[in-house]
Amino acid sequence: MQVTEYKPLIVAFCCNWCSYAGADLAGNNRLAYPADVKIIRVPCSCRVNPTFILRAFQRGADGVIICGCHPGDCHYTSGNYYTRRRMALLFSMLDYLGIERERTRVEWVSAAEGAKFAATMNDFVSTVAALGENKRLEDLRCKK
Amino acid sequence: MQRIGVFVCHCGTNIAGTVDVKAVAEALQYEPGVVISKEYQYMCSQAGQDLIKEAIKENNLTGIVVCSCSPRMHEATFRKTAAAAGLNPYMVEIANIREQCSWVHKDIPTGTEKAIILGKAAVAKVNLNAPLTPGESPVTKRALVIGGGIAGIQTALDIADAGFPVDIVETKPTIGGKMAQLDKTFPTLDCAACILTPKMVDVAQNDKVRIFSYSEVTDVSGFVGNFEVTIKRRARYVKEDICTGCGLCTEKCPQKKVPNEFNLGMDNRRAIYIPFAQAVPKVATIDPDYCTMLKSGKCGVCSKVCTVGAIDYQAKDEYLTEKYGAIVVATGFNPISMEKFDEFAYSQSKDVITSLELERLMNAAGPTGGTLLRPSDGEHPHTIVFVQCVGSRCASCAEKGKEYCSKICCMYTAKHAMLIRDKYPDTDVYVFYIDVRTPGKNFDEFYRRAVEEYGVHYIKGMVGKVSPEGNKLKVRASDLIDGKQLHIDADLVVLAAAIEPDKSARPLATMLTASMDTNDFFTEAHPKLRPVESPTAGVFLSGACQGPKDIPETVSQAGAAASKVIGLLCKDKLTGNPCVAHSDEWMCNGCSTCEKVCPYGAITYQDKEFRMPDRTVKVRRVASVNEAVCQGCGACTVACMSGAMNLKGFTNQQIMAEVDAICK
Amino acid sequence: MKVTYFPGCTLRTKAKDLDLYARRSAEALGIELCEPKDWQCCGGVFVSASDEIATKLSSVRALIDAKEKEQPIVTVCSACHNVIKQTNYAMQNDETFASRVNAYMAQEKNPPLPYAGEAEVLHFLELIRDKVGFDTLKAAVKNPLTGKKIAAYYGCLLLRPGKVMAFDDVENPSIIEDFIRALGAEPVIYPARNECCGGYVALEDPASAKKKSNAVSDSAKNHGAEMIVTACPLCKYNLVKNGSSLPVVYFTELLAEALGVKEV
Amino acid sequence: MENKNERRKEQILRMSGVNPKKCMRCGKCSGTCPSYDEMEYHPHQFVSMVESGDLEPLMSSPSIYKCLSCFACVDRCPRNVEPAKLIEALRLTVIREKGANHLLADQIPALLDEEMPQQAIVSAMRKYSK
Repeated sequence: MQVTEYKPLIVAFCCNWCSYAGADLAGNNRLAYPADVKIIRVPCSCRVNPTFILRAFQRGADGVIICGCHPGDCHYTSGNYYTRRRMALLFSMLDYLGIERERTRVEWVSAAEGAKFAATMNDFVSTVAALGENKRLEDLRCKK
Repeated sequence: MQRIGVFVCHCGTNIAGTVDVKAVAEALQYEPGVVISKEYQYMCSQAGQDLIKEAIKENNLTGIVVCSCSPRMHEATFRKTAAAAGLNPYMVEIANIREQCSWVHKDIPTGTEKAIILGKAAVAKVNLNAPLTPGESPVTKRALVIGGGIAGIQTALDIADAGFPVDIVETKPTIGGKMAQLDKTFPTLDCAACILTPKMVDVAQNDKVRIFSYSEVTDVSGFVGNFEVTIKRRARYVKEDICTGCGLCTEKCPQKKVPNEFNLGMDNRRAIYIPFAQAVPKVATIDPDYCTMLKSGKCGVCSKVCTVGAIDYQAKDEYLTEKYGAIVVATGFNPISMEKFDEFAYSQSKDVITSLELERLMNAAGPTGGTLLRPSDGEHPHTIVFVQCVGSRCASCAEKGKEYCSKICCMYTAKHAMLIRDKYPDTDVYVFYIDVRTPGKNFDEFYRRAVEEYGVHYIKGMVGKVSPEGNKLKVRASDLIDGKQLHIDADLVVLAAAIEPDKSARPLATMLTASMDTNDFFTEAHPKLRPVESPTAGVFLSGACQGPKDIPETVSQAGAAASKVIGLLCKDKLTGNPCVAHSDEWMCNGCSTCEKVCPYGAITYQDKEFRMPDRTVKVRRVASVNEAVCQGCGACTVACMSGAMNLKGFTNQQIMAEVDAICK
Repeated sequence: MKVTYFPGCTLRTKAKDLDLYARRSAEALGIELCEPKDWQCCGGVFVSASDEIATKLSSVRALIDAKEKEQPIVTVCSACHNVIKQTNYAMQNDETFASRVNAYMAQEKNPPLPYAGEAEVLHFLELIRDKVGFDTLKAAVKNPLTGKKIAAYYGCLLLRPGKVMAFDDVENPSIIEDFIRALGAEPVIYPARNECCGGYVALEDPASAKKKSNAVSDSAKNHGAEMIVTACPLCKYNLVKNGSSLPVVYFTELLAEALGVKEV
Repeated sequence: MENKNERRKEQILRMSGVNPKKCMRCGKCSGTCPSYDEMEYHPHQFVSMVESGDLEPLMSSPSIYKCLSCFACVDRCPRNVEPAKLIEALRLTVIREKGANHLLADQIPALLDEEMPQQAIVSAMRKYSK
């Protein structure tokens, strides 16, 4: 058996108006973060259905992070407030299921915060990497 | 099954430096649905775009994936390219392999591996894309301006000037707003009436503008380009089209003891009145709360003296419904109540007044004919104390006043102090301030003039208590620079009361589904880049309803709002964003959850008939999305418990497919 | 109506009038005053530091007594009212403080249930305003004090801190004026009515206290008052000792007089 | 030394529940204070000096005994800073730390007169002694 360095798989949902632009800015400024992070663009953080997160875990993701505009700055005025409340509920359910609380996170990153985006991702990846592989929800039948 | 083309861009070495683009193109070639996969130096160049167009035509592609820079950069470009080749522009997906891949990763294997995964996610998504067509809706070429102060007047004039009809709805019997009550304006000291009243006349004479005074908006439905608004025209008991405004009735009316709101209750008017000489429309109004005829049926003096027969005691409120393409909110502000600040003895002494009251006391048309006299005894005040920031800049936890700076007080107080020292040089004027805030053209110079040329005593510190003793107001205050407590025997104390949005704003915002902040100021669509638009399409903001503003700022914002309205009304049709929510009516259970989370009021319910498999017909309440109003945030899609609500362009299935592709 | 009545130590010694007339008036108004068993001095001042526990326990004991009897706790002395009301507020709003207090209370001989500020704390004036009603009081008046010009002196303790005491408008109160009107007299409004008499520095700095007291009595006099009415023994002492030119009386004395129960 | 001062400041802020950073330096507390003239340091200075950690001068000043605890500054402060609670916390700190009762029980009889209510004595003990 070959031993390879453990690489976590991270799914990041970024809202189109702030966080996705913040991620772009991190790129513009060449601020590195691990390639383990894969970004999915959504119009607003409130578009993220809890089932997407469950699906990601089922398929073997090790961590899921949702990034949106700062409270009060939502392009759609109140979307991120919904996100905050929904995710609080989801996270407590995940906790109940035994998924470590550190595997999920909601962060507010504005379009001007490229550095914050990179720092957040670095921190999240190392946190998740420390936890190791997420096996609690992984369903091997989903792996093709 | 889609026929998908993948186009991988080198972006010179920007991408190719850290991503093996050839390997990416090859890897994606075998993804489901992909029929062709190519790479090229610069996909966004003319040659690159031509390459895409040709590939679409040659291979009958139904969708394309471009692996390139951020979609925020070139999504629009590639959509146009696709459209030019006859493909629906929404069949294009971008894999961001520059900003979110090559630029943030260092070595080629890592970059390439991630680029392939991002490309696969985009392919997976495009497999589920469907052609989208933006909806179109017509535009009613008429604007509504709510509020007839300087903001509303300026907006209406500018819109009318561009040739569009405008209606102004004003709750008071006359337009003019707060500016009509002011004496002079800073920093030029022109007389407010001299610059406002010509505009009021302009607006009255403009045949594109209708003024509904003494009226209010009671209902709004529809959406951008197609609002339907109900306006309540309150009964004024005087026929507006007949009354000549001669004023005879207002002189003969025997009910003389009605507090005159135009002079802030500092003198009285009659029960039938014209608020001020230059009122527009210049017609009388009967105040039903005080008119003896209306209350007891005994009097009728005004009717007897009216030479044209304009009085109509039987008048009733009337409602009219109009269609508008755009709505401008210009509901303005009011000074806050001084009730919670009685350490300044506002309710205990007539000689403690607000700055707006001082404006009336200095105005030639005011209760004292322009001579500054104490309200209590009509004496000339010799020592006047101004208190700044009364109710402004209060901590929210202090549970009184407002958290924000009211912005206009520093300047109008400098104006008042200067005018008083100019007209009555024997007067001592003290201004207690926390900070003097004068950002604005010629503003600081103006304030310095008050200090240096007019000898106004500016004292850094705050008044703690005002005690009416005898005919003096004992003022106890701190002087922070000299480090002492001052005791001043003042004749008049003027409070710079914080300003707040008009009370009508909150219910109006609900009707318009326009958002407000916690202080009831209307929120702008973007604080920097879209300052005169509400996040609700077709609703625009003018003047102090959006935040504290002085006159020059209000006028410029009014003009800006007008230009936005004109830009909208110029269009014959509006094209929407096709990425909007859509409800599957067979799945919807009519629970109303989506309606509650929608920030735009885009979701309504209707009863629909469904033909069941057993040939019976079932009627059910289902959600329906107004595509012209929906902005596509997707809040409803997650709130929907039955899974009926979906977002076009970002469907549950598409996002799941991306998740799956990434987590493979 | 039965209420828990906390007289306070001063009412047992120097301010016997305040107490006596309160009892007679209450009886005339059909209110039964039930004294808590073994009540202790409230301490005279609420120490605002949140880590001061022991000094507030006597108030808590009185509050628990009222809670157990399901009665409001009523005081006539401004200082007792202030201390008890602030203690109750802290029990409601400061969790750390409340848990520490309850830990102390659990050591008592018959430990009570944990207390969380359930009792209603009323000043005698509030009792009249909110439970009896000034109209009822007016109807009960036998000897209206017609023609008397009376200055209400609130001082600090009844009103401040306004958020906690919630007694009346802090800067423009009206309860004692309404009370005076109900008794048939004429209230005199003067700006110093909510200023401090300097009571707490009467020992420490008598000159300072004199200055403050005189400002109050002078202001009342300048506004045409014939007497000053107060609810606080310390205010009364200060005003009188420092040479108030106006007589200073307790509100309960006026009340008893108007109700015709002053002399029995 | 530095650390002790920091700890002391933290303790004072915790006891009083005051956050001096909320102060906007308007001076209304000092404008309203009836004991201003008796004080060496005034309410607004208490707030800003505690904020900057300048505790020694305040703790050794007689000003801490001049506050009437009338709470006018607390009610009138537009920022809800509550200077009177800060002054009280400083006074308690002095009394607790130094064991230096400002008022000793045996001093009291000399200060008393016939009429003085218990309240004054009890509260003076509370305010000025441990």
